[in-house]
Amino acid sequence: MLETVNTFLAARGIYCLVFILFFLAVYGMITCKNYMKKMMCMNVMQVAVILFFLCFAQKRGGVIPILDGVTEAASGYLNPIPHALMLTAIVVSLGTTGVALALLMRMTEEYGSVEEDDLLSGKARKKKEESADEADEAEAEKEAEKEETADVTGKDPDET
Amino acid sequence: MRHDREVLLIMIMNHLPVLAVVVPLSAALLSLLLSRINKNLGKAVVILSLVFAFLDAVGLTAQVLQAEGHLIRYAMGNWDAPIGIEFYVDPINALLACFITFIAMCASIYSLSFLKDREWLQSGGYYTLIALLTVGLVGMTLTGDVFNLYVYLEISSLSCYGLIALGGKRSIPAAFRYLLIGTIGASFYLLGIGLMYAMTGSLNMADMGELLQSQMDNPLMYLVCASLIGAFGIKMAQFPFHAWQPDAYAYSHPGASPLISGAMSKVPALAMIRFFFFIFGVQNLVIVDATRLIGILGALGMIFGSVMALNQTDFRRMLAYSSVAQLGYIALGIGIGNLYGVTGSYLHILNHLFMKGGLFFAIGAIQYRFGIVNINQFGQLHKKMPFTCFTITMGALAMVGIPPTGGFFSKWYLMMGAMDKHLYIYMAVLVLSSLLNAIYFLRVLEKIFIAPEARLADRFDKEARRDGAAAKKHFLEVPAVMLVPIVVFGIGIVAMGIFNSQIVEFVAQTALKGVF
Amino acid sequence: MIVTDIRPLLAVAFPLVASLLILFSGKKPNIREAFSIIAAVGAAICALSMSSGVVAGNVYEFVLCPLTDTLSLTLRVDYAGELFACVSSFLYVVVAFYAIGYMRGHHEKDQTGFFAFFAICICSAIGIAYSANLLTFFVFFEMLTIATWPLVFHERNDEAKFSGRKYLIYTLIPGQLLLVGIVIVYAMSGTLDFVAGGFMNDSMGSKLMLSVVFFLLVGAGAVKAGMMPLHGWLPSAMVAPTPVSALLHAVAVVKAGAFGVIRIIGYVYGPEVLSGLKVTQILAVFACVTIIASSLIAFSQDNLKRRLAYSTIGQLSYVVLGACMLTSLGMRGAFFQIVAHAFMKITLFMVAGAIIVTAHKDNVSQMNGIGKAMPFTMIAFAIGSFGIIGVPFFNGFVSKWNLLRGAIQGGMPIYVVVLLISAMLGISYLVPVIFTAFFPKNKETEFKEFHEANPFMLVPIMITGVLSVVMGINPNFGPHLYDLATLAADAVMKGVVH
Amino acid sequence: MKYKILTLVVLIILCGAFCAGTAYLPEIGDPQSVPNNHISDYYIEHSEEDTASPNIVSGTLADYRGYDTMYETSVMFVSGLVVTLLLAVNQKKDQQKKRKYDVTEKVMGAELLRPVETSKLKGIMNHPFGGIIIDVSARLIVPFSMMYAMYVLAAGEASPGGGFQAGAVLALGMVLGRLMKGEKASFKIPGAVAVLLAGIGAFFYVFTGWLSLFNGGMFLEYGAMPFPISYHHLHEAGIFMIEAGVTLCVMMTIVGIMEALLKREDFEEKD
Repeated sequence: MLETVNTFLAARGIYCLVFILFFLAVYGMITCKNYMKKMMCMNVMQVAVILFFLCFAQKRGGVIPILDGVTEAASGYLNPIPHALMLTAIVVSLGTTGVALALLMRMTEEYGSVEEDDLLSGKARKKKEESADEADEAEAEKEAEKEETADVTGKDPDET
Repeated sequence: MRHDREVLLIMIMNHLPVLAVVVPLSAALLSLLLSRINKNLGKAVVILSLVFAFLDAVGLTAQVLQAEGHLIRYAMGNWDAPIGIEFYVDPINALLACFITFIAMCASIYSLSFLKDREWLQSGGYYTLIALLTVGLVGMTLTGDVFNLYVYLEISSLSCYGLIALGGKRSIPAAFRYLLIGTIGASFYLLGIGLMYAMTGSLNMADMGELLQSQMDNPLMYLVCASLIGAFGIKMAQFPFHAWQPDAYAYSHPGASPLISGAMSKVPALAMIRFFFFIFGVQNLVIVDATRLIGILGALGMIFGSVMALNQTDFRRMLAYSSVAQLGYIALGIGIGNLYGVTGSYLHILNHLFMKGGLFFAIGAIQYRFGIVNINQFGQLHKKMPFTCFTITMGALAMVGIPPTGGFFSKWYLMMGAMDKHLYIYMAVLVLSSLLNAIYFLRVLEKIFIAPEARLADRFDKEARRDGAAAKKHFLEVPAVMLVPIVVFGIGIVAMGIFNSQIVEFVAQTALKGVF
Repeated sequence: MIVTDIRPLLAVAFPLVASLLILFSGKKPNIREAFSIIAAVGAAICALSMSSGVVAGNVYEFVLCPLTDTLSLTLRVDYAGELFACVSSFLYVVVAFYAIGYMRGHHEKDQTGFFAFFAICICSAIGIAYSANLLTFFVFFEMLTIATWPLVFHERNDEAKFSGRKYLIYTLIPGQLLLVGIVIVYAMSGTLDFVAGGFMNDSMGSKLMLSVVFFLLVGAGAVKAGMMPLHGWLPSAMVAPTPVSALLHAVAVVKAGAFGVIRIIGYVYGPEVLSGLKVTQILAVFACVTIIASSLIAFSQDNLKRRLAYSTIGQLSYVVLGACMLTSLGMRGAFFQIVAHAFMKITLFMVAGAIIVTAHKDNVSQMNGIGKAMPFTMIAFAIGSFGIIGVPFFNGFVSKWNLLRGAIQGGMPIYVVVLLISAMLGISYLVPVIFTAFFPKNKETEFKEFHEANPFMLVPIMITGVLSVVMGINPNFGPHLYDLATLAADAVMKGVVH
Repeated sequence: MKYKILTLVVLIILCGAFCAGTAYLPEIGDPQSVPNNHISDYYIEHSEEDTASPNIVSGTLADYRGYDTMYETSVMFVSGLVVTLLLAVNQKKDQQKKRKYDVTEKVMGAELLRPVETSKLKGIMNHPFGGIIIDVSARLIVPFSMMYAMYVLAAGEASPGGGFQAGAVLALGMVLGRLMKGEKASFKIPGAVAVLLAGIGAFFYVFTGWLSLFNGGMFLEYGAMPFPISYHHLHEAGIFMIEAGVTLCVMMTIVGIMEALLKREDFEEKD
């Protein structure tokens, strides 16, 4: 039994680690209340996806994919496609993180805090003169969020 | 001189697919520089590029309808299919590209009045984001490469976050929340691509389609379908993943909200149709379960969206929740999964683009002139803004599905599809959802036509007081730049109803014939 | 034989185009009134000019545009369609004049919107008459529902708002069920074109399925026709100005519902299939209940317009009853009842409008001795009432007589009894009005001097009054409506030997 | 609290499903796995003569899938633009303008205006930072790092390198200089102009694509560019041009974001 586990882990252990990391990050994004923490979990998630893609590029005994005239056979070099794709994914994650940070800065300026509870209630506090639907709009959001995380149908629960 | 013009024309004609995307992209990248040189030059170039993109898309649709096999493949960098990236143009996505570029063109003209008194960085930057959003959306429709679709998805999402965040104080948290959930969607899409790449080794949709047919019983397909449903569900703001949508649509920049609400949620729907029907093929068991799940989510979304929209007083939030319901129609069409069902959902993609675009143009104009969005203050609005109320009425009737407008005919095809597969529950849900729509949309008409006059701070009076004699006389209800898109979309809603049979016959049936 | 002709399209297009022009000419009332009259006259000419051709046997058809991939918006003028279109377009001319007098006399506001939606209603009514398949029928049916709504809430006060909302609830829900029915019928039979004698047959589905779909289809028509359980919206719609009640709630909207029921019974299901199912008996029971109950309620209503509303509910159930008898004479009576009732009821409503505008009186109790002040109006009211009751030499009698013969021909004595009882009840709620008007019990009435309604209103009332008498004597007067009714009934009933 | 556990349960189920699915994924490192031999063999064998770059990854990145990279650069540009739009543009514009001039004294009714000394106007981020040691060491590091960046750009195809890395290193040089010298940094670009230049860099990439279009080739087909040099050199030139565009875009975006952050810091300073 232990030996089968070993071979499984050797062959596909990294995949499981990547998925665990991915869903850990998604859990972090949903549950922690501070928007800055949510943003960090988002980064962890993006890194997890990038790692997942790179798992396909590995070849036992492969050389980095730069033609050095020594190894001739194609199977000698690592698979270049995932690396090329993940360069784009890294730049995209940089872009989204940059925009997220800018939004966070504006949020701290406008609302004074990045805690989700202050933000939602903050909206109500600052907008006392606004109509009452402000408060139940926050409830509607919470209840909508509860509702969708409630039904379990093989997909990721959404985050608010 | 005539010779070069001819050469140029030939060059344009046989590079239509790529020009539809590259011309707005180049205009976007240069718009900052041009608006630094002269404030209006940047805006003009972006609007001209969007006009060109629209004409290009129309030419592309005409070309693809005559092309043999109704298909045009354009290999980037002359590397053919599985090696390089290619555009895979068939009648369905060419026509959607036309509609997207049309609404983008109208939105760019419409937001001229919102950006009149801004200095060059803001107006140039705004127009760059509009152009890049259009590039992303048109690219996502036309591309034939799976990873290329991810990059277009990211470009359109990023510029969408920017456009929403420009919408003032309350749009910042909305944009942030949309950014987080959108990234979850994009990451799930990357997971889906990774799994598909692991199974087939190629990134080209057509090539991947053939390779997948033999591996349909591989349990990985369940994971692929789950992640794709998750990814496109989030981007479409379908029922369980819609929490970001009401704030994002409601508080986004009024000039860009028609484009965001009209086109942004439709393109992932078409991508979902492309994946589940064109690449995977609906006869495999796994896919039948997946489409049935989408159908169920769609049905729930229709009811949930309409119920939530009932108790909204902010007209934009009500429209946002009604978008969740209308997306439910599209998902229902995919869920039904036969020729009529998918025709209905495709037709509803086009109809909803017109309906929602028109309604958001109208509410943007009301916000511009009176600065109000609460429907209780809409009393006797038709006396002051007749054309805007005409579009709101047409949009409302189309949403409810009254025959002369387009909304009815997509509901007709959905019901035909449901009837062929004896899914009576879906027909009941369709009827219930149209009645719920009727309640809250006709209530808006009631508030406009019946409610007593509401005292509103009129922008024109403020200008008159401020400029005194210099204020120019307003004989139109809103500046002409805003009025033209509103009237065009009002008429477009009815035109969609009358010309829907041409759309269905030439576009949907020809392209979908091969699939079912 | 089929003749492609532009006139059906013109008849529908005239009011539609006029409504747009009216909307744009809001500032200049005279031009606006001119547009609505031109539209009315144009539509009437197109409709009436085709009646002789239709009686001679040829069918005018015009394919407007393809609606869905297989169905197209086709207008076809057959017997029944021509009958209903002639009635509604001719009466539109009459009411167009009347409305101008009423709206000016009553100093109504928002007249532009009123005339525009009035024209759209008539356009959809004529469209319903000329629709060649169920989908075109549904398109115009929904247009009619939505176009009538602004007319109902025209007063723009709370009561108007709630009656408008009530009207929408009553008509939209069955409208959607009608759509479901149409889809199921299209899936079962593969075609939606109206065929005299029906295109459905028993092999298309189980008995239960056919019955359920029948009620889905008939429901929408029954609501519009004011069948008893679903009649709630009609009396509360009386809050609308009288021209609306006159033309729409006596002729266009209500008749469209009854016409829809006849189309489904005669042209979709057909007598053979229906005689197999028990559905028409159930519908006939509802019709009889409606006839009796509405007359009783009408008796107790003091407000004249609400009394006439309940009488309309009763009279329209005659049409449904005639259709459900599934006999050629009964069907002929039903078709002619559409014509007869239209002329009579429009006279009564116009009279009520004239009394409201000139004498500012709504309730019957306030009207004693009004005959002295408004003799001509009250004489027209008397003519209309006698017609409704079914006194010979009035057009009401012609249709009731055919209904009675149809009931006997179909071997259903119960219907004969119901028809006679309803005639008696008719007397009970109409004749007292005439007596209070001409022979007031207490002499000192406030109406001393002669104070007639202004000619714009009086002339239309006289025209329809005289016509209902003339039609009583010679039902084929003008566009041979009686021949159309007989031909339509025989076409529907050709299969069934009775 | 309740729905926290619920999300945990849902995610654990999903994670279990995905981990179970890994059993069907190809073994890591196995050369015969499907992704390793469907297309990647073509790339490895033909990269040399097709794209004239021994580094297969940058060959795929710049040539085979050059279209993706074009959009990647635009994503870079968009994020820089959005950050600048959000942070650098401050609605409270007018109050800043008023303070440009201090009224010193009234002479015969006309106020003598003396321009406010700019550094007082700006926040602390604009004063020179750190002592002499940092100043001197920076003077040593910056030039060499910039030189190295140019090398990375030029030799992108042969060795692991390319536009993105070169742009980042170049930007570091400028950022270091800017932070060090504050206002008086020699190479100081205002935020808006930096984003503008990033746009131009990204456009340069698209422009190389346009070139082959006019010469009868497909979009981004380096072989069809109108320069009179051999196919091999054409590809090299093409890759170098797009790498240069990418470098400019990346450098300017990073500088733009930095300027936006500094400017934002000024607004907070005075509010």
